[in-house]
Amino acid sequence: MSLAQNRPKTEAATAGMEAAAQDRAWEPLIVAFCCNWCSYAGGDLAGTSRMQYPSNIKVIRVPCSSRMNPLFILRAFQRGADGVLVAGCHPGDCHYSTGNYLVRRRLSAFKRLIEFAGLEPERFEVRWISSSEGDKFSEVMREMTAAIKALGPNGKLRDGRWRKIT
Amino acid sequence: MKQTENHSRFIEEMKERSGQDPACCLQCAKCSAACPVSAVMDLLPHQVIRYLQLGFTDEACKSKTPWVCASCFTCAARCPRDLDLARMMEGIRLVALRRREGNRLNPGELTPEQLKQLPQQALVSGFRKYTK
Amino acid sequence: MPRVGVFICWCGTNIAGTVDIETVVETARNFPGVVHTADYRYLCSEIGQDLIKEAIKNEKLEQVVVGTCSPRMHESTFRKAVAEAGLNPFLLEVANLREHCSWVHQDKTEATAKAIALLRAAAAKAVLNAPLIAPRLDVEKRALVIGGGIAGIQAALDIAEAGYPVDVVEREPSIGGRMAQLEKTFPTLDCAACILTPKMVEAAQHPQINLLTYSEVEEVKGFVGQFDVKIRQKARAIDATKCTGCGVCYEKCPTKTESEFEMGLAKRKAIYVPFPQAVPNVPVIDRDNCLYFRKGRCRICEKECPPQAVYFEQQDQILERRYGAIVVATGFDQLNPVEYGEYAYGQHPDVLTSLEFERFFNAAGPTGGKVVRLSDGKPPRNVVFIQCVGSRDKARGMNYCSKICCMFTAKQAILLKEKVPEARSYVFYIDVRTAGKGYEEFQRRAAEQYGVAYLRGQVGKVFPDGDRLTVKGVDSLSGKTIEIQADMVVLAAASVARGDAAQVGRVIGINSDQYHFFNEAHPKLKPVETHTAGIFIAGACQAPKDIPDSVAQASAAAVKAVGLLAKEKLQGEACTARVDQSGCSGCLYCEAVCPYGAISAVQIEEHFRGEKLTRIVAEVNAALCQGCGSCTVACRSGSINLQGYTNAQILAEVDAICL
Amino acid sequence: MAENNVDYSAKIRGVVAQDLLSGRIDLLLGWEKGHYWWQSRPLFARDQADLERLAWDSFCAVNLSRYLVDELKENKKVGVLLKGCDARALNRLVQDNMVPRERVIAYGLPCPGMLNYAALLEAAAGRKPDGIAEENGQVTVRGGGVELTVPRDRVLLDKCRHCLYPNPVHCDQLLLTPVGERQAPERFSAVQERESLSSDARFAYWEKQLERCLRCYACRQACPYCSCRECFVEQEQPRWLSKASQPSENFMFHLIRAYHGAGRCIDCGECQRACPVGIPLQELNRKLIKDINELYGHYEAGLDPGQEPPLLTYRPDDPAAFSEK
Amino acid sequence: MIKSIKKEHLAHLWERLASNGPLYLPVKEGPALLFKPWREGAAVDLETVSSTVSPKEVFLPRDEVYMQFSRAGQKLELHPAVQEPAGRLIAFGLRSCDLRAVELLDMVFCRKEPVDEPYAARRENTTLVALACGEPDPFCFCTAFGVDPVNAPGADVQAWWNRDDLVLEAETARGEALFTLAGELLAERNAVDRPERPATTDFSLPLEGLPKRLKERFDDPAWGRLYRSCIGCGACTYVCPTCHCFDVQDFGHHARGQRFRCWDSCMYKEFTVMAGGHNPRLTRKERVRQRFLHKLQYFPENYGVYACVGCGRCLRSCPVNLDVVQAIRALGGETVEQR
Repeated sequence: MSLAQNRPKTEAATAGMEAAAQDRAWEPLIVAFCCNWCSYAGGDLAGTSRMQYPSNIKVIRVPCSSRMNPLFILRAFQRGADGVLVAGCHPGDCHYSTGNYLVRRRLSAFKRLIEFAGLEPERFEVRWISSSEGDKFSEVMREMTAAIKALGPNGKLRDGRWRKIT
Repeated sequence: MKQTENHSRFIEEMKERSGQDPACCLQCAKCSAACPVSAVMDLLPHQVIRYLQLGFTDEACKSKTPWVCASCFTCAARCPRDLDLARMMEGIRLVALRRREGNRLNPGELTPEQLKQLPQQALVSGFRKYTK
Repeated sequence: MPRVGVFICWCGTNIAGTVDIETVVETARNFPGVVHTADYRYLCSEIGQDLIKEAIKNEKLEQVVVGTCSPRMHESTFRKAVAEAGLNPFLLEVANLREHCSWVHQDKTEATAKAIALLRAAAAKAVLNAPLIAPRLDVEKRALVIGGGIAGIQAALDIAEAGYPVDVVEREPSIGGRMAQLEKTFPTLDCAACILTPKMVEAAQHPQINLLTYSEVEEVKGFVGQFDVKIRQKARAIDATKCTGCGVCYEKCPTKTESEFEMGLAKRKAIYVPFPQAVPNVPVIDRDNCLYFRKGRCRICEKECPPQAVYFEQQDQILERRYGAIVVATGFDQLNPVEYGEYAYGQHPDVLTSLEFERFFNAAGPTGGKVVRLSDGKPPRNVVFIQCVGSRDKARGMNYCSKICCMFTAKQAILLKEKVPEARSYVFYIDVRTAGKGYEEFQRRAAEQYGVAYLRGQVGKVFPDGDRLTVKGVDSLSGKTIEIQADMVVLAAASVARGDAAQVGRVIGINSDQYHFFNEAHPKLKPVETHTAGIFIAGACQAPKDIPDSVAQASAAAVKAVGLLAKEKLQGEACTARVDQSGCSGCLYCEAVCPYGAISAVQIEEHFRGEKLTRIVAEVNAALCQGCGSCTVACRSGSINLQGYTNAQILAEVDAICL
Repeated sequence: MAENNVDYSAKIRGVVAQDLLSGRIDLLLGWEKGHYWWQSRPLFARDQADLERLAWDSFCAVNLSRYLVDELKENKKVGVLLKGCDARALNRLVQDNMVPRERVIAYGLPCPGMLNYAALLEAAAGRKPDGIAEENGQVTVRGGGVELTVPRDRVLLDKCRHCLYPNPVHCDQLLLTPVGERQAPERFSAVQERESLSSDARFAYWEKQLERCLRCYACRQACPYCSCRECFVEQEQPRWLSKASQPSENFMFHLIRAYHGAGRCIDCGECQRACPVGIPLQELNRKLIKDINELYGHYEAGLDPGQEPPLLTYRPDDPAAFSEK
Repeated sequence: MIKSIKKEHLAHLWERLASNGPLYLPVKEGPALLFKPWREGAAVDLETVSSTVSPKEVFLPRDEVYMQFSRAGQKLELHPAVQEPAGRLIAFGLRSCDLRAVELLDMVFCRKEPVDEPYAARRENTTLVALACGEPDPFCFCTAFGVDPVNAPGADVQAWWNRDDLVLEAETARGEALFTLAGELLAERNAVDRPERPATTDFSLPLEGLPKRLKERFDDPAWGRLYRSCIGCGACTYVCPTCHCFDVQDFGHHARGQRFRCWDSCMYKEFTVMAGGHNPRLTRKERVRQRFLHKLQYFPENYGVYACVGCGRCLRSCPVNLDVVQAIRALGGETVEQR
């Protein structure tokens, strides 16, 4: 919370803070986009191996990390996500052979851009998680949740109207 | 031969000082095969490591080997597991020195003749090697 | 709003144990479009599926959402069920309530809340689902085997026997590979040639098998069922149709050079066949050494050749062919231990690698089958074998065990005893690994009956000592340092991937591990498949292997290939990209990022102020598209979209999750 | 510009007149004066009389190459006057298949940088300037009977301050003599300044800037890389964002607009010049140029149409802006 | 009633006036001058003649919500929008041209049925303070449209500068209410002559009989020349004080959302796209013509007055210097310009 207080009192930012204020036990919302072949499967493995991780993370399945349009990421932040994760196969292992190589360039550029716009680096992450890395999957989920909890709720890039209608 | 109760603390400390983990050793003994001073050792280098693996730290320290090791790094160069035995021996020495009071070498013990004959460097490295 | 049905699976207690099914169902009832909800103990069961089918009919459902285990588990099951009820199979969405929820969370309220969110997202996506039809693709009924070693030969024979034509591409002038270099094979000690040669001949004569020796694969395009491959057939400078294999040419050839087959221990001619039993038995002119090619004079072979088969002007041929399946069996190399200075390899003629040593036993080998020291031609008395030269060598980034060394060393020690009864063998080892039928017995025989001395320890240094070699080692068990006066030292150098494996992998389109051995699709369940559908791997190109394993894997790969070729049609990808030409500005960035060349430019006509204008737009070949969606991001105007994962659908999921 | 009393407009007119009248081109895209001496507007010249109005001076900021997209629908062959940035803009459009290069005759005009009226007003210190004269790098502002001389750099348009390529590339014909290479300007200074701020400070800064965005899309319409037939902004299915003037929607628009220029933006600054409320849009574009150059090797969009844009290609050993562990 | 206040005391006045409801006045934001609710530290600028964007957004916000909707199962429910009650507004420092523009907007939104409720409400609650112009901007040509730069009919308060004094004259009850609110901050003052009427740029526009001529020239090829330089942005329409087109869109998702209206521009090709994709105004030519004809022909035909007030904002803001003056000159004269 303390972090949230230091934030500029913008309409959007305060929206996030109020939301937090109203609900003492604020829990971050993290949207994770996982490629079907590696990371989503890694998530399945984490499941079959019963590796516990916070329920803050909700996964959306995409065929390949190269399907990740930066617009999806901004949309998530607009709609109140406190963090966004994109996960794909390790470079070289892409099911579509080159997808994640392109992603590395696309999302590196984009990550720096939204950080330039004022978003904290921790709020948008990209990770390579293979289908055999159930442990890494759950570890990343834990790390990210912890990092975002430390940051507090996100108001930046957030659409003030969303809370009003939901 | 039995494990000394604080052997694990000894090994942890040694690992910290040398940055080497005995557990990585395959006991292929290539170090011993390559060691130029193995002849004057009571334990071969790989045996010292073996003792550490088993937690027999007293034996490892009592052994002459860590003290006669010339730190020539042949073992390190040969080791297929990328372990630096010379450092490990250094680690053992350091820990050992800090454990039992008193140095293994103090200036008083040296005769004037020795002091004359021995080159400065030898003295310096000697003290570095055998004293706290 | 389409009519949506939501079905929740308890999965026994797997889901129901941590997720409050009742609450989930209650909430789902109010999702937009939902007209029917149900839950069942095991939705994937016969009864569970009927539950869905009935509802589709009775409630006139247009979209189905199931909250079950991972879609990677049962999506296809439920798609089938939905299809049987008369709906398009792609009007189904799966919410992963087990692997991604109930199994990874304990708190019931949290898990229930998340389950609802995931289900809401699935429902939001579902209402935007559109019926999709997967294209049906042709299968070219021909297989390509890359590599003509024992694995390649076996795979080719099995595929051919199943009735499909096979092309075998071998880089060397003859098939046979590593096995052809071996004298005997463990643990039976039967002669390698005796069991390999018949297979080579069989392959050569098989009506369904077409050997492309002295050839290399240059390009692989296309996809499963339709790989378009470019093969370079290097010019032998011999007209194979005329050549009778009489061998006059290489008898007469004046130029000698080192024989690759003999590991450089013997000479061959500039025009040569690698070894007597070569298949095909057609010589090759090695242009780097042939006088004519180097200096423009000589042509003796041409003059001497009875059938006039020598043909200097012959050029490389590029063969372009389509294949339904590919088996990769490119084999392995033995590490060159020259960087291990302590073993004096390359510094002393009597320090050899095991593959070199193997040739000493061969009657046609450099020494005519006699085991003698290269230095003085005398038979050795003491021979020291050193194991794990390069293998298990973390320091040099080679962490793996080469698997076959323990066995071939035992074999060579035995053979040595048979050839030179007075000879004594010492084996320095770290561990002796002899897992395999009859292997342990074989190794023990070497130690017990043939008196091979096994010393658990490594060699620190080998140095010349007069006309012998002093081997300074250790027996770690006795804790004694040991010095042996050896006449020969044999290094069990590690088995490594071919030097150009990574590059070859790139050409073929399969990836490899950190040691450049090709990766299997799954270490346990897909040992011969690769991540690229329709490409299979066999033999030592996947990892060090002995002959039985290579042959077994080859047959396995062959069966996979045959199974594929036997298909009438292949089911293509249904979730493919599609272009909205009205929005497409024809920048073709999508084409640039498509890994499958599935996107191309087409010219369309449109009317502007009564005039006909033509412009370029992108077009997707649904048969080629594999549905990665990379193009949809390269397209700034969103004019190219991925069916089944449309922009609208993913946004709907995001919104739903953020509610 | 009438520097050293040479009438360059006449010179240019002379050259292009031949092509236009000989029918080599059906249309010439140039500039003519607007209501005031500090205004220029595009000229669409079809005959000699039109050409008479052609005027090349220090206010020809408008990038003409974008007009090619539409004009080539109605004309077989079009001639166009191009400054350094405009020439790279043409390459951009050619690379994106928006303009068939073979139907364009590009006349290059080495450009000393265009002037900014607002800056001139300041230079005139309160008086209304009624004209300027230029001589070797100096601008003399006449106003209210007084004359004030300032260095040219001080009164340049923002977009011209950091121009790296004042001389047009890949032109069919270079009119006038090339201007001297300008010493490497620190075009990323503003970006670096921003980078040095805290996340919150940066966000506050951009929120303040983007708050006044009217969503008039002048930036987009003026931009040579915004060449889409249909912009994501207006798409109905899906609705990426609405016209609502909400802070988050403005962020969405400007971040994505900039991102769509990643590896494509030629840094001509037309977006910023066109913006009626003066949002520093070039900062966003330059941030991307800077990062992509740092991460994936130097690339200057529009210089060489043959070169693959950095986001359409990759190297297996590329670095990443996120942890790859 | 006439009062005045010293320039240096204005800050106090702003604070006072902003105490019971938003006080809109021209504030410097970067290089732009915008009408914004006054906030502590706002850079108020009463010198610059015309704001970058017109003050129309005081009454016609860039977006406002109409209603909300929600969906459960197959049924859709509509709810009235939660409207924040339109409190008292003060719009301070509008120029005569802006005032004329407000009058034009009134004609459209609330002078005749159907009345636009949200607009009418804001208008009803707003006190308008007009500020006489001193030195006009080179772009100003309001006089051409009969606007008096120093006298703004329809204002509740007319203000003008008298050296360092800002003089205010209440014209209406609302105006006097404002004086009461300002209280002691405003000093009593005897009548002071209004300032001289400055001469704005005279583009000598042929406004006499213009609508009729334009009507005849709807298909004149001159349009085909005029539009070409337009790049199709909406800058002119958004800075314009009389442009008032809006679009109706939805925000939210399929389960819940709101319907709102927001500024739109006839310069956008999407403006007239119909379901099914047909677009009656196919190219920029039709759109440019529409905009100018709306101001110079259709509006006069419907309301008997030009929908251009000569504020010059489009002259300033158009990235390619295409503006209404150019249009009038090209097509409005006795004869059509041949170039």
